[in-house]
Order: sequence, then structure tokens, then C-alpha cells
Amino acid sequence: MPMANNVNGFDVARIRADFPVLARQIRPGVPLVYLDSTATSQKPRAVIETMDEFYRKSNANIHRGIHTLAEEATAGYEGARRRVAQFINAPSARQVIFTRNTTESINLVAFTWGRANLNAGDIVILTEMEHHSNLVPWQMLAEERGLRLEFIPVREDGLLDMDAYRELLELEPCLVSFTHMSNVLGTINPAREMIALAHQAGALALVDGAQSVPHFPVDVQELDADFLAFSAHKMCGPSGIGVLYGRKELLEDMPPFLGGGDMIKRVYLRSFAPNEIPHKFEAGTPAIAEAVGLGAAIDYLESVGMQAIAQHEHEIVAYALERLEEIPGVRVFGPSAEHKGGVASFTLQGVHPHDISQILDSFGVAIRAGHHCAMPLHEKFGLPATARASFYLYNTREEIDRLVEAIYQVKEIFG
Amino acid sequence: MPMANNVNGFDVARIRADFPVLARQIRPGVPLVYLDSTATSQKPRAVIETMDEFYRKSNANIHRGIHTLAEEATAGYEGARRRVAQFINAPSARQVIFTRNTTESINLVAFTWGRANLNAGDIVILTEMEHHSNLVPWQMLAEERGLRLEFIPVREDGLLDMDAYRELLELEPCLVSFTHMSNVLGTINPAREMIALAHQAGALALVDGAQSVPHFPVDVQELDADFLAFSAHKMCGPSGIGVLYGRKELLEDMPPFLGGGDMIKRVYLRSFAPNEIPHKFEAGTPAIAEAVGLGAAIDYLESVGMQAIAQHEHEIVAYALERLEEIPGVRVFGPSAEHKGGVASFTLQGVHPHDISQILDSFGVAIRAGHHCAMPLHEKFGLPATARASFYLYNTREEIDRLVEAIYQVKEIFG
Amino acid sequence: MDDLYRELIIDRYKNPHHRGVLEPNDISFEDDNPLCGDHIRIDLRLDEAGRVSEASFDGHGCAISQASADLLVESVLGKTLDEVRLLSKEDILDMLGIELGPVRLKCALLSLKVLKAGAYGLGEASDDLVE
Amino acid sequence: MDDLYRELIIDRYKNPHHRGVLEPNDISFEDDNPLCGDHIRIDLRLDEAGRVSEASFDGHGCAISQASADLLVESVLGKTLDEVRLLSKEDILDMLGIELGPVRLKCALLSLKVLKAGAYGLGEASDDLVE
Ligand SMILES: Cc1ncc(COP(=O)(O)O)c(C=O)c1O
Ligand SMILES: Cc1ncc(COP(=O)(O)O)c(C=O)c1O
Repeated sequence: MPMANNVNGFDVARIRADFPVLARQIRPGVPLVYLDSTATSQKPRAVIETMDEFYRKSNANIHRGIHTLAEEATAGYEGARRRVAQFINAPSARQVIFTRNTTESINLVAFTWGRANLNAGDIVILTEMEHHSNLVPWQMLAEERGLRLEFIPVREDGLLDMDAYRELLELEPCLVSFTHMSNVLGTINPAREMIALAHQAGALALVDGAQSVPHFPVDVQELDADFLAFSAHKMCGPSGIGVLYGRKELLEDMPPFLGGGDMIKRVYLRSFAPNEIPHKFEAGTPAIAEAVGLGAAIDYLESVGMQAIAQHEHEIVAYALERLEEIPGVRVFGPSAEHKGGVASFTLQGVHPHDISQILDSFGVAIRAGHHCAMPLHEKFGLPATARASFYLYNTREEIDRLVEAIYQVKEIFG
Repeated sequence: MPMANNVNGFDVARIRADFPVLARQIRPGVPLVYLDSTATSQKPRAVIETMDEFYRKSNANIHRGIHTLAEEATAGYEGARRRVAQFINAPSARQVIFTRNTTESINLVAFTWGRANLNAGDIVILTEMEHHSNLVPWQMLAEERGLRLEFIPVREDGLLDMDAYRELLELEPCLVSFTHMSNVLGTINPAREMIALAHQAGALALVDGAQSVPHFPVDVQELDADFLAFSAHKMCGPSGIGVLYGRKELLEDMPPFLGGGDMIKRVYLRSFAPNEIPHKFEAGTPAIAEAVGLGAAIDYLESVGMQAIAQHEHEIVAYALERLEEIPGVRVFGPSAEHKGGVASFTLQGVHPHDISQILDSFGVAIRAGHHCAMPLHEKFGLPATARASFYLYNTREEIDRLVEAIYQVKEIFG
Repeated sequence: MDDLYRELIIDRYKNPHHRGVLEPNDISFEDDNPLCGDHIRIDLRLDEAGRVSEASFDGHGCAISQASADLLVESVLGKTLDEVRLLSKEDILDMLGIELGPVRLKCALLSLKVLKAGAYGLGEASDDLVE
Repeated sequence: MDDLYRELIIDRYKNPHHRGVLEPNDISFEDDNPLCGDHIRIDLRLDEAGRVSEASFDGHGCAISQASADLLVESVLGKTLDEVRLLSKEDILDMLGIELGPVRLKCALLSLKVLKAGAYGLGEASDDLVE
């Protein structure tokens, strides 16, 4: 793409113009600085308009209708599935299951593959940096089935302890389930290596891609992942839709998840025969307009280029770390820029992260404060909460400057 | 509302102008006649624009963020919950759980309340007219737990056999789960009476409100329902969001459904404490924009008036039955107009329903053909499929005339 | 009138050339389209050279599913099983001579799915066969 | 500057008047806000007439949760438990003198939730107490 305004040809100004919300002023004269994309991303006009158009022109229920609208809606929904498959390089669109979000995708694996395959004493390996979405489903299943959960430790520098991982693999676990990128530390885990090690030890590997798929190129075949979970809302797409990718043989062998319309082949009063994949796992009317919106989000991301997005975020986070570390009393968590994605979690001495966030908001700067759905990780670092600024393709160095200025204001108020 | 164009003051022309898709032409000169609202409804401009606006102005993740956008998004999402509670007259908004659709709502009850309370030999009563969504979850649970499923028979006239129901209640069932209105026959079941009988027999009652909540006033306290399930997409709202209402004591006692962010109070590496209702049942980032859209849909429906909508549909279906029954070879299923909502399922001798639908489509008339996710009911009537025309607030008598004309064309082609 | 209902389709639906069952047979398979209840059974007899010498279909469903089955069965006469296995979605669409959306496509492809599952000797038919 | 951070709040946060624990006590309850990890404990002592004679809070969290707790605890001195049970969301907001969105509201109401759970002698605190 021919672009200006940036040494690498990445035209942030042009990208920003695609996102209507970025023109918002939080108060008159105070423009929004949105630094909370790890929680959810903003949406480009193309995505909003595609869904709008769907409702104005082609809205219908799918799969079963024969009329024009139903055929168009079905083509839109199934076309989005193929688009997702291409994006993550899945061998077939039938390996792409639409769910509500990353959380439901992981629960689906726990409660179908897990219930069918895991029994008392079986071991599942997680990490200490997991989001609650990749902890609680396994805890529920562990309680039900008597599984044993083990955790790869997080080192002081924010990286996983790979030696400890190798040792845990000697326990012969059935599954290793880990986040591709930490939503708190920003750590990008060596997924390909971790999966290869899991496979050597006879375990399957589930990758929580909630923070990776939106931010850098992810190829399920290159990773050799058995399952990959992610959410549309974090990748310029709408709320209400997520994805589970799975290896075909696994999906075919798994029992169904929820029961109802569309996931069946045949229904009698007292029994049913499940449908083929992917439909077997999609009960009831799915998030149709949302799938179409996700397809548009992928088109948008690819028009910019995932590699270019990753590169841009890398520059922004490196600059953010440099600026934040200058501020007396600020402590930044996680590894150095080379090992991380666009996330900077920090604390400011003497000020609770909630108060940081609240005061920053009065300067238009939107960051997040709390445990970021990673309580065990915060406990490990001895903190109830952190403040987190996170970045995406539309963020600029000037926004980092605004963040830093506002933090100085916080210090003054609490000084 | 002061209205013209109609004896009852129901201004269909004005309503139609609110729905952009109704202006669509299927082919040049062939306007859309949308008679498939039972599968999914069309969306008024107010709903489409509300979601559009949400994404352009206030999009953020909810509950945990402190910045302005997050506060606005949370207020929008929780405001929609209160709006739903008012609409169905729930005692508290905390009894309203957002799900993906009716199907997920019913699965939620089966797999939380059901797993916690039902054991081998326990009886669940369903009806022969249930949608697969209210059959398959119970079949799955029955298989897992050794439950016994019993079915209230459907009589030839399309009504439930209430004597048989009374007899089944003597078996001391734990739950009666039934559809408020059949999506095939249009039968409106006497829910209040059925629930009272269930309660007398010591059973709880779940109402599948997928076809009732969109079409006539439903008051959970007046019905005395223990659970009520419905979908936004069938009531002028977006895809991707549904509702489960439950009695408070029941919801509070039920174990969680899916595990992950937001449904927890506290998480440790190996255990968690669940959050309060309704959050306990909403794991991960929910369908935020969709909830806001559902709120707008309810505003829209109430601005027209649920009683007025019910009355209008009643007139349309009565006219449709009259006109369809005139056509030689057409057989209409279900009860007479007084017992039914806006659904007319029929067959045409010698022509498969798929072919009827396909040819009707070429005249712009969108109906549905198939088993309508009610295979056992079709089996009972000895039919693999039916054709179904269904009606909503925006349909007119002229559209019924167009349907009838097109059916005569089908007869000619296959003649 | 809609060209979907080309005369060929209505004609083959009303007066199929190859409706029936073959008993005994060398290959027999049946399946249905869960979305609409259409059902197709296909029976084949092979000659000594392994070529299809007789073929028939039976079942019920819409004009498109039944006409496709009739045309498909006709087209395999004289073919070896290897040739049958090579038949694709495009062959069916060429025979019908029409365009189909994703839902109706399932009607048109049901007979191909049944035929190929039979030709491969599979226990169960899969959508993979006709993709 | 944001009026949310009125001097009163910053001041009470930095220099609380009633921080501490009372041992022994007549009523003691603690809970936290799962959304952010804020934690509040409130201890009360009652006089012979059943009025609050001493009150304190302890815990950690943001300025709003801690300042609200300090102000709330101060306001219950001299009240009967019945009077304490009548305290509402509005009383807290009046004391703070600010407007709060739904998320920050939880911070402000945590101490009220803890206090009322204690006053009612409940085993667990519930959002119902502050609605
Ligand atoms: C009576 C009834 N129940 C349940 C459903 C399922 O609704 P959904 O697909 O939105 O889950 C439907 C929709 O067709 C229905 O008509
Ligand atoms: C690493 C990680 N996993 C899982 C999730 C959960 O995503 P969702 O809420 O969309 O299910 C998140 C989102 O915060 C995340 O960052």
C-alpha cells in the first residue's frame, strides 16, 4: 500500500479517519485518546456499514430458507466462515466454529472434548498468566472430573519459565492450554515451540488467541495448534461473535455442545442425530449480522496488513515503555519491548489504578484499571490491580505523549 | 397513537416506512413480500441506527472500565437489561440474563438447574409441538442423567390435549417445558393454566417464549413462569442476543453455566467464587451493541403497542387462512384463527414445499419451507416438510393477496 | 418464469427416467438432507468390466433434488467407479444448467453425495464429498 | 480538574478519620469488589441503647471506595441498627457530592454493602442491599 506520514509507509492518520469514534471529544475540547484496545477494539466505518447494510438489505435467518434474503444471508454467513478460515490459514472452513467469544470457545472445548476425553487424575497444563477465560472452564471441569491442573510459572521478567514447562510435560499431561499473548504483561509466548513440546509429550495444545489473532499474523498450520480461540470484538469486529478453530478429526469426534436447531441432522421425540461439523456446534440462530461484520473486519485488517499492524504496535509500545519509565513512581510490568505486544501495564506509587484511570479520563485518555481478568497473575505480583494502556493500529506517538502528560497531572493531584 | 389507514387506527403504511428492507425489490419491479418473520423479524431503522451510533460513539468493553466510553457502554448494556425486565414485568433486572438466543437460554436451564436438580428416573414433560431447541437439550440431559421425557400430545386440530396433560402430571414431573406459541401451527397454548397445573403438581414451568414475546404482551408475574426464554432477532432486535428470565431463588441456587471473565467474584489458580446474578451466567464479553439494539427494539415495539400488534396480526392471519383455504389443493395446518398467532403452514398437493418457496420467491414472496425445526411434529402429521407464511406488525392484506396469486402460479407451473 | 424451473427440471421431476430400486445391486446408498427432509437412495449394478450397467434412484423431495438425482443416475451409466468418484458439484450444475444459492445447492447435491458415498464404500456420507 | 476528585475525597483518602479495626466488636463484616479488588472491612461497637458508639473501616482500594467508607462510618455514629439498615445509595452519593457512572458506583457503594450486610447479620453481602 502506498502511504505517507510515517517512515515505514504506515499511514496512521489515514487509518484513524476510518474509525468514527476516534473523532469523539470526551468533553468539549478534550479529544478521546483510546488506549483500551486489549479490552475491546474500535470499529472501522467499513465494519459498521457492512452490518448496517446487511440489516437494510439482506436480513433473514440462514441455512433453512430458500427465498432470496435467506440465500443472501446464508451466503454472507458462510462466506464469513471461509474468510476466517483463510485469515488463520485453516485447512477448511468447516473447522471454523462461530461462538459468542473466546470464553465460549474455550468452554466449548472443555465441555465437549474435555468431558469426552479427560478423567480422574488426568493433567491439564495452564500458565500463571492466563485470563480467567482460560482458567475457570478448566477449574469447573477439574472439579467435576477430578482432573489435576498444573501451571507454568511466570518469571519476574514476565516470560514463561520454559524449563519448568519441560518438567511439567514429564507428567504426561493430556492438554496444554495457554495464551498466545498476555493481556496484562503483553508477553508473546513462543506458541510454536510450546505446541511442538506438547505434541512430543503426547498432549494436545489449545491456544488462546484473543490477543494474538487481532495483532499479528497467526497461522494455525504453521503453529500446528489443535485448537485456537479468539473474539471478533478485539479485532475491529462486532461484539457477540467469536471463533473456535479445531483440528478436523478432533472436531468430528467431539460430542455436541448445546442442543437445538441447526446442530441436528434428525430429531425424534426422544433422540437426535447430530449434524456434521461445523454446524454440530452451532445451536440455534447464530450471530448472523455479526459474522458478516467479522468478515468485513478481516477484509479491513488485511487491507492494512497484519505484518504492518504488528510492526506499528511494536514501535508504539517501545515508545510507551521508554516514556513511562521516565516518570518517577511509575513501575511497568512485563518483558521488554522485543518480547511483547502493544500492552503497557503499570502502577503509580501512592495512587490506586482506579484513580489513575478516572483522572486520565478527565483528560480524554481511556485506559483500563483493575485485575484485567487475571487475578492469579496479579496475586503473584502482589498487586490487587494495575493500570493498563494498550495499543492498536490506530494509536500514535502523540497519544502516548498525552498519556504521559496526564499521568503527571495525577501525580500532582495526589502529590 | 393517532393513526390512519386502518379501521383500528393501526397505521401499517407508517410502520412499513420504519423498516428499510421492506423497500427492497427482489428483482427490478418485483418488491419484497416478507412473510418469514417467525424465522426472524426485520429491523426498524431505530434499531439499526442505535447500534450504528453505539459503535460510532460509545463502543467499549463493559463492567470493568472506568473511562467515559466504558461507563457509557456499561450504562447502555445494563439499561437494556432493565428495559427487558420492564417489558416482561420481571420483578428485578437481575433476573434477566443475556444469552445468544432462545436455544442457549433453554440449554442454560437444562445444564445448570437441570444438572443440579434432576436425577435418574425424574420426569420432564414437553409437548409434541416443540421446536428442536426445547427438545434436544432435554434429550441430551436425559441421556446423561437417565431422565424420562414425556410429551403432551397435539390433537388433530392443532391444540394440546389438556386431558392428557393432566394425566401426565400425575407422574409427578419435576419440570414442564413448553412453547407459548407453536412456530409451525401457530397454536397459542394456555400458558397460565398450564403453569398453574404444573405448580399444583409440584413441577416448575419453563416457557419457550420465542414466538410469544415478540407478538403479544407477556407478563412473567401474571403467568407465574419459573423460566422464560426468547430471542431478540425475532422481535425487531439484532441477531446474537437472547434472554433467559428466571425466578430469583432458582437463579441464585443454580450453579454457573460457562466459566470465564465477569461471571466470577474471585479467581485463584485452582478455584473460583462465582459472581452474583445475573453476571454469574454471563461469561466473557457479552453481545454489548446487541443488548443496546434489543433495548431499542423494545422501545419501538412499545411505541406501537404490543396489544395493537397482536390485534393486527390476528386480523392478518384470519384473512390469510380464509384466502388460502379457497385454493384447491392447499391444506392449512393448525387451529382456527381464534386460537393462533400469525402463522399459516400449508401444503399444496403434488408440489414439494421447497418448490413452492422457490417459485414464490421469483414473485418476491419470501416464505419458508421445511420442517421448521420441528421434525417430530411433522412426523406426527406424516409430512417431511410444510410451507409456512408468517406475519408481523408490518404485513398487510395486500401481501396476502400477493401470496395467494403466486400460489396459483405455482399450480400452473406444476399443473 | 424463474429459469430455475426450466422445463427440464419440472419434466424430470414429473416423469423421471430412472426412478426405482435395484435388488439385488452391487452398490446401494441412501441419505437425506436434514434441512428439509429430502431423501435419496441410489442403486448401481456393475458389469464385468466394472462399469455401471444399471442405475436407479428412489426417494422424495423437491423438484431440484429429484430431477438432479434422475439426471445424475443417467450420467453414470457406462462409467467406472473411479470415474464416478471424480464427479463434482460442477457436473451437477452443468446438467441442471442453472445457478443455485447455498441452500438450494444442498438439494441439488444430495444425490451426488449419496452416489459418491456409495462409490467410495463409506459408512456415512459427508459434505466433504461434494465440496 | 475533574470534580470527582473534589478535595474532600482526596483528603479523606489520604487522611482518613476512621481507619482501623475494633477488636472486640459487636458487628464486623468484610467484602470486596470483584471488579477491581477493592476491599473493605467495617467494625461497629454498640452502646447499651443499641446505638453505634464506635465505628471504623479498614481495607484498600481507590480513593472513592476508601473515602466513601470513611464518610459512611462517620455518619453511622449514634445511629441504631434499624437506622443503619435504612441507609441508601443516595445517602452515599450525597455525602460524596458527586455523580458516578455504573462502574465507579460499585466502588462508592462497597462500604454501604458491607455495612448493611453486617447490620442485617447476613452471611453474604448482596447487591440487593444497595439497589
Ligand atoms: C418456538 C421456538 N422456540 C425456539 C426457537 C429457537 O430460537 P433461536 O434460533 O433464536 O434460538 C424458535 C425459532 O425458530 C421458535 O420458533
Ligand atoms: C488473553 C485473553 N483471553 C481471553 C479473553 C476473553 O475474551 P472474551 O471476553 O471476548 O471472551 C481476553 C479478553 O480480555 C483475553 O485478553
